[in-house]
This record gives sequence, structure tokens and C-alpha cells, in this order.
Amino acid sequence: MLALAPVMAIILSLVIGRYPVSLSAIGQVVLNKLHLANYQVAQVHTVLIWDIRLPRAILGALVGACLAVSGAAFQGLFRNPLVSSGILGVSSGAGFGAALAIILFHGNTSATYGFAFAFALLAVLLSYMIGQVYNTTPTIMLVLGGVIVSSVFSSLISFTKYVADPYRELPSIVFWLMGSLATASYRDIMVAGIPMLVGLVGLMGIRWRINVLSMGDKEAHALGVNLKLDKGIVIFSATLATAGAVCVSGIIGWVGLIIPHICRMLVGNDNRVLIPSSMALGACFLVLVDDIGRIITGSEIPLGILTALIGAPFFVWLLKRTKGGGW
Amino acid sequence: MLALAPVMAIILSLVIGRYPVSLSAIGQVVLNKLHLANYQVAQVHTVLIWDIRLPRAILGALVGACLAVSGAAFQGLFRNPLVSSGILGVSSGAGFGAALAIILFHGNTSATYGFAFAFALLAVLLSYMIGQVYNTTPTIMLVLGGVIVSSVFSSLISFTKYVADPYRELPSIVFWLMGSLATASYRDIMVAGIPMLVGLVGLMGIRWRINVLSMGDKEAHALGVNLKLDKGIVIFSATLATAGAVCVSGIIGWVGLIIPHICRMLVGNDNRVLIPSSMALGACFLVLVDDIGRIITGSEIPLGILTALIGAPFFVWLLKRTKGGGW
Amino acid sequence: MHLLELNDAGFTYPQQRDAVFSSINLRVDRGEIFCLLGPNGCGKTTLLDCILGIHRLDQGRIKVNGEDARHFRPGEIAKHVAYVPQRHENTFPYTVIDMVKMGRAVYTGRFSSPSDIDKEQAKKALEIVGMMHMRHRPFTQLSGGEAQLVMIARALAQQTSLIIMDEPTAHLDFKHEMLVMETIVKLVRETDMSVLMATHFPNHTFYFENRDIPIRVALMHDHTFLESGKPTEVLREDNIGRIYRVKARLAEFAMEEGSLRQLIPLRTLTAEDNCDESQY
Amino acid sequence: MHLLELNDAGFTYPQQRDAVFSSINLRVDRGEIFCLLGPNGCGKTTLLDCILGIHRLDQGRIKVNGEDARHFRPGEIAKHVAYVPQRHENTFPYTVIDMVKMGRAVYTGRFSSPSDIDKEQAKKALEIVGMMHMRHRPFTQLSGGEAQLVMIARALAQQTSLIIMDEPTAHLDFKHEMLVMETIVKLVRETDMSVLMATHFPNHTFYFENRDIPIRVALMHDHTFLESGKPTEVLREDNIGRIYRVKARLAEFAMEEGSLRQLIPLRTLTAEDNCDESQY
Amino acid sequence: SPDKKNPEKTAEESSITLTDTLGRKVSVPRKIERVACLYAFTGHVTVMLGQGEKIVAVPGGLKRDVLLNQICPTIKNASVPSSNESINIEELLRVKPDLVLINRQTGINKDETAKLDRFDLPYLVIDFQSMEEQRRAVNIIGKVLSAEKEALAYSEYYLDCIKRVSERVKDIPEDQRLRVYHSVNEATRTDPPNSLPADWMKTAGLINVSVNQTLRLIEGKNFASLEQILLWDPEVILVNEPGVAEYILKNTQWSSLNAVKTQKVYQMPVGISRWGHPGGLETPLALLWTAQLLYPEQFMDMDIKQESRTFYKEFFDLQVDDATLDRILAGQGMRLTREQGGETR
Ligand SMILES: Nc1ncnc2c1ncn2[C@@H]1O[C@H](COP(=O)(O)OP(=O)(O)OP(=O)(O)O)[C@@H](O)[C@H]1O
Ligand SMILES: Nc1ncnc2c1ncn2[C@@H]1O[C@H](COP(=O)(O)OP(=O)(O)OP(=O)(O)O)[C@@H](O)[C@H]1O
Ligand SMILES: [Mg+2]
Ligand SMILES: [Mg+2]
Repeated sequence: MLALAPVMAIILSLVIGRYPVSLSAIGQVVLNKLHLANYQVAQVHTVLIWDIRLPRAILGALVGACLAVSGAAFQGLFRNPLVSSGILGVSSGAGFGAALAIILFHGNTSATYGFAFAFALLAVLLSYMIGQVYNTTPTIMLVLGGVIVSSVFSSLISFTKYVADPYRELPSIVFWLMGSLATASYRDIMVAGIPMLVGLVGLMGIRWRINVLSMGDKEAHALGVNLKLDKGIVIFSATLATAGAVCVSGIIGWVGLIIPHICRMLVGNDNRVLIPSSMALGACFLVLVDDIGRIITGSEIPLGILTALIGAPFFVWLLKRTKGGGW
Repeated sequence: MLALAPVMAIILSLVIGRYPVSLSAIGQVVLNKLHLANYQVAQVHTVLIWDIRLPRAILGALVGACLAVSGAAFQGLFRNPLVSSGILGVSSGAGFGAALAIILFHGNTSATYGFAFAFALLAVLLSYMIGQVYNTTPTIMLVLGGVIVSSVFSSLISFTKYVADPYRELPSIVFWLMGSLATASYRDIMVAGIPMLVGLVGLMGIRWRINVLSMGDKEAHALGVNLKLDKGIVIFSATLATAGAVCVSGIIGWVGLIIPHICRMLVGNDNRVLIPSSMALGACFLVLVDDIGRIITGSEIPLGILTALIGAPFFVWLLKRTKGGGW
Repeated sequence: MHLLELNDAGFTYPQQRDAVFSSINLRVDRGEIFCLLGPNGCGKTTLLDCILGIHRLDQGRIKVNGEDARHFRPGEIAKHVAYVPQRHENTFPYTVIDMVKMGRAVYTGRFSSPSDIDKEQAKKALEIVGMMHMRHRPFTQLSGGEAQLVMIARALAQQTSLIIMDEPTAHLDFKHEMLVMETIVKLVRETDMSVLMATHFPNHTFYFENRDIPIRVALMHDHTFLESGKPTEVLREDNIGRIYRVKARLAEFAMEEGSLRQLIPLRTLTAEDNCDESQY
Repeated sequence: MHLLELNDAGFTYPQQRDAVFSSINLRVDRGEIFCLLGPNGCGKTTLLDCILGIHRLDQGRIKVNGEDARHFRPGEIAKHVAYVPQRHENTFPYTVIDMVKMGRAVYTGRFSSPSDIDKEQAKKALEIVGMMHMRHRPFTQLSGGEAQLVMIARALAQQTSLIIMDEPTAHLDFKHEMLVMETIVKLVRETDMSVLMATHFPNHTFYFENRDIPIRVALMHDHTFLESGKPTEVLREDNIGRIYRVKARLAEFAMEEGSLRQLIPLRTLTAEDNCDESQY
Repeated sequence: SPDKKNPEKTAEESSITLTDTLGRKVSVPRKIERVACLYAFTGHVTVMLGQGEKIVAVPGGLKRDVLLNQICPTIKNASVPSSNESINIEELLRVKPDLVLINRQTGINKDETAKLDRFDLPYLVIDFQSMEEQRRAVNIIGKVLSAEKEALAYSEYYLDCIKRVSERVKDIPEDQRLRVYHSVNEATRTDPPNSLPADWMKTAGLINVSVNQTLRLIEGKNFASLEQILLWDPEVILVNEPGVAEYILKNTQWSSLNAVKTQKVYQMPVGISRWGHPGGLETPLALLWTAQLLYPEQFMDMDIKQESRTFYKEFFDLQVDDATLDRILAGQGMRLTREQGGETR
């Protein structure tokens, strides 16, 4: 059921768009591509449905799922409901990596992805090292470490912008940071999809352990948890997922903080249910919001604008209904 | 002693800058302006020292003090060390107000300040209302409410940018949001200084109460605290302070989160000491960082870059030394 | 005029169907100890919270010093009643003395900090519970019992005519338990203070009774007071059996200090021992 | 081979000058109860934490089931020892049954969730402490005592041969206290389990002794074990006086169930009662 | 490529190949009926070349140009398929352009161009950082829109202006050339080297104080600090945003500058576009206007009003009345406000 919702959302987004395509044409394209039929369809329709709308919807679903689920996992791990997917500096690390690669390799795409990814991991590693300074209460320090690292990388991003060639490099950096699903291609799905999927699978697998980890270090240890390893897996998976997402879509706020909370209100705090629900809701949410952004005006409304504007009323309504769900 | 440090920092910044002015000239300008002497000095020196460097340093000190102290107060009030001065949506509210005013009144400065300020308050009010939904555990909901409101206003900012005239309005909006002390004038100090000072005085006054409030609602009530009123005073003061700061300097991150933590490590968590220390350190930090930014290149490196790059190593070093100071 | 008076009090948590308690009548006078006894989850803490104004009664009314508590300004209750909570959630690592000083909040203007007098009072309170030597330690690093003593000191610093204590001796060792008991006795005797406490130890009530302190005890059960009165009258073996489903023996020792009553639990009752149809 | 063995154990908190304890020797065998008694802040919790591997000993060594605990993989200790902490800090409002299921973590693969068997075990554990009817309530909304029972159920669900309990009956009412005691007796008797517990109630140890459970007790004082052995041997009036500075009376009742020993605190000792130079 | 779609025609007949400003060789249909101008400058040029009705897509800002909408009312109906240099390809496809004109930022962004490539939409990148490049850019657009004649006319006028100005200022000795600070939109935003303003100001015999100085670069825009401006102490300040001149003249912080003391702070005119702006079309006029303003002795005989009138008449077929001309020269009122129906999207 949970898996079905995002699929429905993806199918819906094949139908939606400024360029009018008839339902039958869409069906024909899909059947053709699945080798189930061989209709004559206009090339523009094929490209539009199969190379523009479909990869965009798939990527949107992946990104949404990754951000939401990482947020949920980090909240559980750090026992702090205000934590979001970017908390350990993943986003700004990735941003800096990309900016650096653009300057060093003049926008070679693989290098950009690679650097973005490597620096996302580096940021998390640095946060972790700062968090280790005082090892009896590592959580708060880890999160603070993340904030620090995050801010340093943000500053470094500004710095690269400051030194970048304004005609050649700067525009690419700005574009990259702004991010968008608009340019999604199967190549993006291939490249960034791997870490995202690994992250998603990792978090799905370890989801119950997050419950146990949220008991606090002392109790979790006494309950038989290998703290370093299990925390490491959660952090690593969430980092992979977020880094992958940021690589293709830029920095999208909100989803990684609020979707988990919406899910908490809907299904409770047990991560066994929370993690898959966050995934599904995150995916649906981002795909649908992106659909709305694509159709309401001619020029696309950036995702970041809509996520909050559409999500916030929903959140408040839910809050009123569930009275906060036990918090 | 604590009051002295920012004054020293301000005096220091009179001396520092790209434009070479002799110490004696500086002294003469200051003595002239204080009506203690009547030297013949070049007008450019007078303008530079008295109309450019001095207001800039004063404003920097005020802004730094306001952001740091609001962060410290909010952390205590919300019993969450990850909370910062912008938590209730003050910054983005102010940003949206300004953007709106720029579009509606074509950049009339008073209107811009007024709107920025009004929307900052509105944002906090909205956060507060969301937080009231479930009134037995209002803190977490209040903070989440702040995050929501904050993100909505950020989106609205993007939205105004999206609909603004790219030639006339957009540049003003961007410029306003970027913020800078570079154009600080006495008028800014007059206009934004009033809410900032009121906020600072309010927080200084109520600082011990923040200790009591941080015991949690139940205990604070039993200790004789009028929760609504005292929380209201803290929130209102911190909001005034932050809103004033954001109005003149744009959105400066970091200071409102990290300076309080640095102070916690240095002087402990008692708000009687923490609040004035945060004020002093915040003020010194921002003034000195701004000084550094002014001199290391011909043009200025944006404040946001330097705060993090200079502050982070200091924070980590302190962390290592104090081992987190009891956290 | 009673120090504290509850008439026909009732309370239900929002979103919960059943009332936690109802038709509760209670009176605490000056220089008196009132003990609430009852099974886990019977509503002792909730009742205390209602008295403190943390929850609002759905029914009935509370009078403190003859005044209707509903007319109190927020926080005013703290002038009359101090509170030792059952559990304290740590946040910032305040020092012990700073924690105790917070007990002086009600005497401190909104915009001022504790004065020297307040500091003295805080120190005095710490001395009473014997924690002066730890006054500069972070509260978060105390052992469970040490923390409890500090919380009691904080309530003492508040200098009210009534202290509400929620299981004040939980986590306390033999000595500190005794110390708290003796402190209560001393305060009640010498300063005419009153104590309203929730406790799980019937023997505490006997201790007070033995020292001739005016003491009353209420057995809370089935959403209301089953019985209240002198410990010896209320804490009978049959009542204990009915409420707790525990077979206990009320023993009496003759000692040089006088005779001493002790309620000694022996074993839980099973269905076969059925003494009445209480729901437990 | 002992279930648990400590040799010459010592520990100091970082940045603290004095050792919390040193030269501690302790042995717990199968089917035995071992009680730690000692004043607040003497280091009971810290000692238990060291055994659980939460802190690392500065000195000495710990053997669990004959294996040196230093060679355990992280978390492996949970196969041998379950833990009921002194205080639990709430974060997310998990339901009661979900809390108890966490006790099954050690039997659950890293990448899997509790199986049906685990669920059954969790339910069984909840039944033992009598909290089945609350299994769907949020843990954060329980009363203090109810929460304590759930924590005990969680430890039971872990099905280890040793359970470490830190003041397990604090916050429990008469019935639940009895219930926990009886549960411990039953478990020790029937399943050959062992319990190592810190407690402030000497009478608990007498209770166990009375039921002929192998029980030993250690009196912790002045950074080490003052004495350890059978309760009747260790918990003498003079020892109590020395450690707690409390005058207590060891009374004996004759009952139909057999004779029953009870240590009854009478009053704290003052300087005049000086019995020895213990620092307390 | 288009010949795939129309196999019956040969490539020579149906398309022409030309090089855009990025140096790309692009094959575009010979006959262009629908053009998407995603860069404002290209919209201005297309209208100037008399091809305004062919415009099917514009950036939002273009809908608020007063003069442009007066000349070519159909712009109101054009689609707005891009924002922040990002193209909504479906919207663009919907208006079926034969050609897309984009700016450099979009052009060097592989993700954006990939969108166009996928649907075989031919596009030209139009960009310039000097006067020569600007002329070339106009010529390219002229060629592709089959309006080479009109483009050439503009280009020749442009060259003529350059010649007229540089001849008269060439004898001004280096040390008598005026040192000018050019404020772009915001008071402290100014020109880097290798920009159109740097080029035309040099030609106008001026020393642009910010060229070859380190500037603070924020989001692609260059800013100077106040102290830096004090150090430069320009003799003249040119601004192109209404209100900024007033601000500079009134603010004490700027009061010690020579330019302020002598009241030499001037608002540049705004017509179709901002005169002298890095992306402005009226660069030749800006050249004349500035040169005459600052070196009046050398340009006694020139009537800038007449020049402007002729310019708009000749290149835009627009008869500007005196009131409009005054507003153009004062730099006021050339943008539609929201209320005036200048809805951008
Ligand atoms: N915030 C809450 N929301 C809903 N129900 C609650 C809440 N807090 C407590 N309860 C329930 O109300 C009942 C009474 O709780 P209370 O804490 O008053 O019991 P208590 O008598 O103090 O118990 P104990 O002796 O264990 O401390 C319990 O069943 C408890 O689960
Ligand atoms: N994290 C810590 N850092 C430094 N000192 C600590 C820390 N935790 C506890 N202590 C100190 O170590 C000593 C032993 O504490 P511990 O909690 O082990 O006592 P305990 O015997 O369990 O007491 P109680 O019976 O009150 O629970 C106390 O003096 C306490 O203040
Ligand atoms: Mg209770
Ligand atoms: Mg302990």
C-alpha cells in the first residue's frame, strides 16, 4: 500500500504538464516503451513522456523519499525532534564539493557529482569527529558539530562564489546550488540513484534499531546495541541518501524536517512504521508539489517555494486534528 | 568589564580600514566631534571616521549583541540547545516584510523597515499560535511552529522575488536580504536601535527568570513564575532584538546559535552571567569579524563568510579545551 | 480557615474517557502532615498537579488559605505552596546552588536576580538537607538521591506554609530518608509548616504519628478517597488488602523510644484470598 | 565459573579527582541475588554502569560467564545481562509494548524487526509485571510507578541469566513492590536467573533471605565494600549506624509464615552518638 | 536537425548555418515565424528589427517595458516559459518556437541546453562584454531573423557614434580625463573589467574607477565598499536607478566625495532599456549622452534630444513626444507598475 502511493503519484505526473498530450498518446508511448505495443506516436510525445516527465517524476520520488526518511532517522538517532536531514552538514558539504569541482574541472559533470558526494561524506565525518570530543554525551555535540561544519561549508560555498570566474564558473555554481528536478535525466537517476537506493535500503533495514538507539546511549548499549556500528550505519545510510538527493536536486529544505513530523502525527513514533511512511509520503509529496509547480504558471515555480506553501497548511491542519499526537 | 570589551572593539574598528588615516587624525576627529577640541581636519577624514566607521562599528556591536543574546535566551526558554535567534521565524518574517514593502512602495526606506519589523512580529505571533494548539507541551510545538512559519515566509520571499520586476524591485530585494553593515548610518542606528535596545534591556532584566523557565513549565509554575507573561516577555524581547538586527543587517546566521554556546563553555549555563556574556561576546565578535572583512581585501568579504570561517575553529578549540563544559 | 481545602474535586485528562479522580474532599491545616497513599497510577501526582494549578479541575474547587485558587494570579500559588516533583527532567547543567536559588523566584522581582538574603536562604536550605558540600557541582552529575535532596532544598528555600512533595524519599538512602523525615518533623513542629505528600510508605505515616505530629492520611482508590484519617485508623490490614491486594501485617514493637507501628508486606493476594470485589 | 566476577575494580570519573570506588571484589553466581546497599552517591549506579560496560574500569577486571568483559564485542554484554536503569529520559512517545519489545534487540538481527516470538515474549513480560492492560498507552503518559514496571518488563523480555536493577522498587506502590519482589523470587527460583540490584531497602534483603533464596548483600561505603555476606551478618545495627549515621533497630517478628526480620530506622545519629570515625 | 523532419527539402533550402556568440555552429530554419526570446536583450533587438510580432516567449521583465509594449503590444500575450534562467520545456514546446534565443548563463548550462536539444529546438546564445561583441550579437539576430539590413543600420549607427565620440575625446590628455564611478542599480554595485560599461566608458574618454580593482562579487554582481569609493574619490558619479542619485547626494557618508560636493551625480536615461547598462540596447546613445554631459566643450554642436528622437524613429519606428523624451532622459517612468497591468506572468 505504502509503495503504491508513490507509484500512483508518478503515473499521475505523466499526465500533467503545460504541453497538452492526450491520454491515449501517453498510453501509447508507455506501451511502446514497455515493448507491449508498437504504435505510431509523434517523437515529441515520446520524448516528453518518457524522457522528460518520467525521469523527473522518478527522481522527485527518490529525492523526496530520501530527504524525508533521513530526517526521520536523524530525529530518532539524535533524540531531538528538531533535527532534519541536513543536520550533519551533508547539504552544504555537497554544495561546496560541487562548487569546487566546477572551479577545478570546469564543470565536468562526473567530477561535479563525485566531488559533491565526497564532500558530503567529508562534512559528516568532520561533524562526527567534532562530536567525539566529549564522548559521554555525544549526541548534542554531534549535532552542534554538524551545525558548525554546515556553516563552515556554507561559508566556503560563498567563498568559492566570491573567487569564481563570474562568466564561466559562477553561473554553473549558482545553477547547481539552486538545483531543480527540471533537468532530471535517466543518467541522473543512474548516478545519484545508487547512493540514494543504498541509503533507503539501509535505513529501511535498520529502522527498528533506531527505536532502540533513541533510548539513549546507555540504555541502547545495555539492550545489546553496538552503538558505534549501528549509529554509523544510520548516519552513513542517511548521509548517502541525502547526499544523493542533494547532488541531483540541490538544497530542498522543509521536506527533511516536516514530512517526518507529519508522519509522526499520522502513524506514531515507531520507526518500523515511521520510516516507510516517511519514505512514501516524502516521495508523493515532492512529486505532487513538483507537478503543481510545473503547471500553475508558464515558468516553473521553484520547488522550494511550493514545498512550504503547500505543506504548511497541511501540517497545521494535522496538528489541530491530532493535537500533536502525544508530544 | 563585559561592557568594556565591545567598546574597545568599536574603538579598534575606528582605526582599521582600507583608507589610510593617521592615528592623530582619528583622535582629532573624535575630539572635535565630542566638542572637546577644534582641530582642522580634512572633511574626508571626518566623514570616514565619524559617519562611516563609527556607525558601522556601533551597529555591528548592537546586531551581534542582539543575535547572540536572543539565541541564548531562546535556548534557555525552549530547553533546547539547538535553537537559535531566528527560531520563531523572525528573520524570514522580516525578510518577507521588506520584500513586500519594496514591491508595494517601491523601496521607500521607512516603509521597508516598518514592514520588515511588523512581519517579524507577525511571524513570531503565528509561531506562537501554532504552538498553542496543544497546550500541555507547548515548547516543542512552539519551536516546530517557528520552523513552519519560518519556512513559509522564506517561500514567500522567494515568491516575491519570483514576481518582482527583475530590473527595479528584484535588485533591491536581493540587496536587502543580503544585508550588510557596509552602509550603516546613524539613521539606521536610530531606527533599528530602539527595538534592539528595548530587546537587550528586556532580556538583561529578565535573565534570571530564564533560568527558572528552563526548569520546564510545570516546575516553573510551581516556583511562582507567571508562565504566559514571563515567556511572553522573553519572546517579545528576543523578537524585538532579532527583528531590529535583521532589519539593518540582513540575515546573519551562526552568531545566534554558536556565540551562546561558546559562552556556555566559558561561563556556564547560569543566564545571569550567560546573557551579559553573550551580549558582550556577540558584539565583539561581529565588530571584529567585520573589521577583518574590511581589511583583508580591497573590497569586503561578506560577513556571513567570515563569521563561520573565523568562529568555527575557535569553537572547536574551545570544545576540545572545556570538553563541552558539562553537557 | 484551612490552609488547603478541596471540595468535591474531579479531573479527567483531555482525550481520556475516564476521570482520574472525582469527589475528592481534602483539608490540610497549619502544622499538619497529610499523606496520600494509593496504588501506582491512581492519580496522586495528578491530584497534586491540580492543587498546584498545573491542571485545571473539571469539577469542584480548591481553596488555599481561604482564597479560591481560581482567583490566583498565575504563579501566585507559589507564595503558599512549594513543590518537590516526582521527576525532574534535566536540560542545562546548572550548579546545585543555582538550582536551589530558583526556589526564591517568588520573592524575586521579574526583572531582578536573587539578592544576598536569597542566597543565604538557599544555603540554609542546602544545609538542612546536608548538601552544602556539593553546592558547586553541576546538578546533572548528581546521583539520583543527591538530586532528590537538592529538589527538597529548593522547596525549603521557597519558605511557604505548605510543601507538596511527590514521593520525596524515593531514591533516598536510609540516612537521607531519615533526614527528610526528621526535617519534616522539625519544620512542622517548629515553624508550623504543613506538608502534603504522596508516598508509597505507610510506615512513614506511622513514623509521624509516633512523633505526635498531627498527621492524616488518605487512601486513594477507585478514583476517589477510600478512607481518610489517622494512620492507625486508616492503614488497617484489611484496607491494604483491599486496595493493594497485598497481605500485610501491622506489627507493633515496644522500644525504649515508645511503641512503634510498622506495616510489613508479606505477599500479594491471589484470587483465592478474595477479600472483596475491588477492581484490582 | 561465576556468572559475574569483579576483581579489584576501580573507577574515577574523568575530570574528577577522587575515585568513585576502588578495590571492589564481587561475585554473583547463578540463582543468586546480590544486593548493593550504600548511601546516596556512594557509587552504586556507577558500579553497575561499569559492569554494563558503559564506563570503563580504570583498574581491575570484570568477568561475565567466565569471559573477560573487555573482550566482549560492543553490545554483547546484553546477552548476559539485562538492565533496569534508575532513571529513563523520555524522548519520543513510544507505546508501552514497543518499549518492552526493545528488550528483544539482542535477539533481533541488526536489519530486522522483532518477530512474532519476540512479541509474545514482550507480552509475557508485561503480563508478569501486570501491565498488559496498558500496552497501547504512550509510555510518556504513564505514572512514575507504571513506567518503572514497564522498564522491568523490558529487562525480563531480554531473558538474560543476570538482571541488573538500579533501585527497581523506587516509585512502586505497595503492591507492585511486592510484585517485583515476588517476581524476582520466582524467576530466581524457577529459572535459575540471578539479580544484581542496588537498593535502599535493607528489608528487601531480609525478604529474600526469609524465602530462602541465596542472597548476598554488600555494604558500599568510603569508596569500597565495607562488608559483604548474608543480610543478617552484614546489616547489623552497628554497621548501619556507621555507614548511614542512623540509629536503627533490627526487629524480629514471629508470624505464621515464619519469623521475619525488619530493620527499622529510628533517628539520625548526632555527633554525640559518635560510634566511630566514619566520614559520614 | 530539421531536415530529418522535412526530408523532401534539402538542407540548403530549408536552413542556414551560423555561429552564435559562444562560437557554436547552429543550423536554423531559413524562415522563422515564431521566436522565443528568453534573454531580454534579444527581445529588445527583435522588436528593433521589426520582428516583434514573431515573439512568442519572453522573460517576465519584458512585459513591463513601457516603450516596448507600446511599439509591440503583442508582447503582452507572449508566454513566459523561464525563470531564474531555468526553462520550463513543456511551456516552451507549447508555443512551438522555430528558434530560441538565450543568454550566456543558460547557454553554458548543459542541463538547460539538453532540454532544448532533446526536442531539436534550435537555439542561439547571445552574449556580449564589449561594444564590438554587442554589435556582432545584433548582427547575428538580424541574420537569423532575415533582417540583416536593419541590423546593419543599427551597427553602422553604433560605429558612427563610436567614431564621433572617440575622435573628439582622443585629444583629452590622460590626466584631464574624468574619473567616473558607475553605479549599477544599487549605489555600491559597479562595473568589473571586461564588461560593456567598462568598454563604452573608456571610449567616452572616461576613467572608470572600478575597472581593474578588486570588487566584492555577490551572486554575479560586483560591489565596492564605501571606503574604497572614498579612496577612489571619483569626480563624477553615474547612476542608472531612479532614486540612487538622490540617496548619494543626501547621505553624509558620501558627502566628502568630490562628485557629491560638485553635485556631479547624474541619473542615466532609460528608454527601451537602461542606457549604458551591461545589457542595455541604447549603448550608442549612452555614449553620446555621457560624452556630451561630461565634456561639453567637445560636444557643443550635438543635440542629444534630436539624436534620441532620430534613434527611436529610425530603429523602432517610434515617434517620441517631448514629454516622453524628457522622461526618458530623466530616467523615470519607463517601467510599468504592477497596477498598470504589467503583470509579469
Ligand atoms: N499526561 C497524561 N495524559 C494522559 N494520562 C496521563 C497523563 N499523565 C498521567 N496519566 C495517567 O493518569 C493516571 C494517574 O497518573 P498519576 O501520575 O497521577 O499517578 P500516581 O498516583 O502519581 O502514580 P505513581 O504512584 O506511579 O506516581 C495514570 O493512569 C496515568 O497513566
Ligand atoms: N557523569 C558524572 N560525572 C562526574 N561525577 C558523577 C557523574 N555521575 C555521578 N557522579 C558522582 O559520582 C558519585 C557516585 O554516583 P552514583 O550515581 O554512582 O551514586 P549512587 O550510589 O548510585 O547514588 P544514589 O543512591 O543516590 O543513586 C556521586 O558523588 C556523583 O555525584
Ligand atoms: Mg506519581
Ligand atoms: Mg544510583
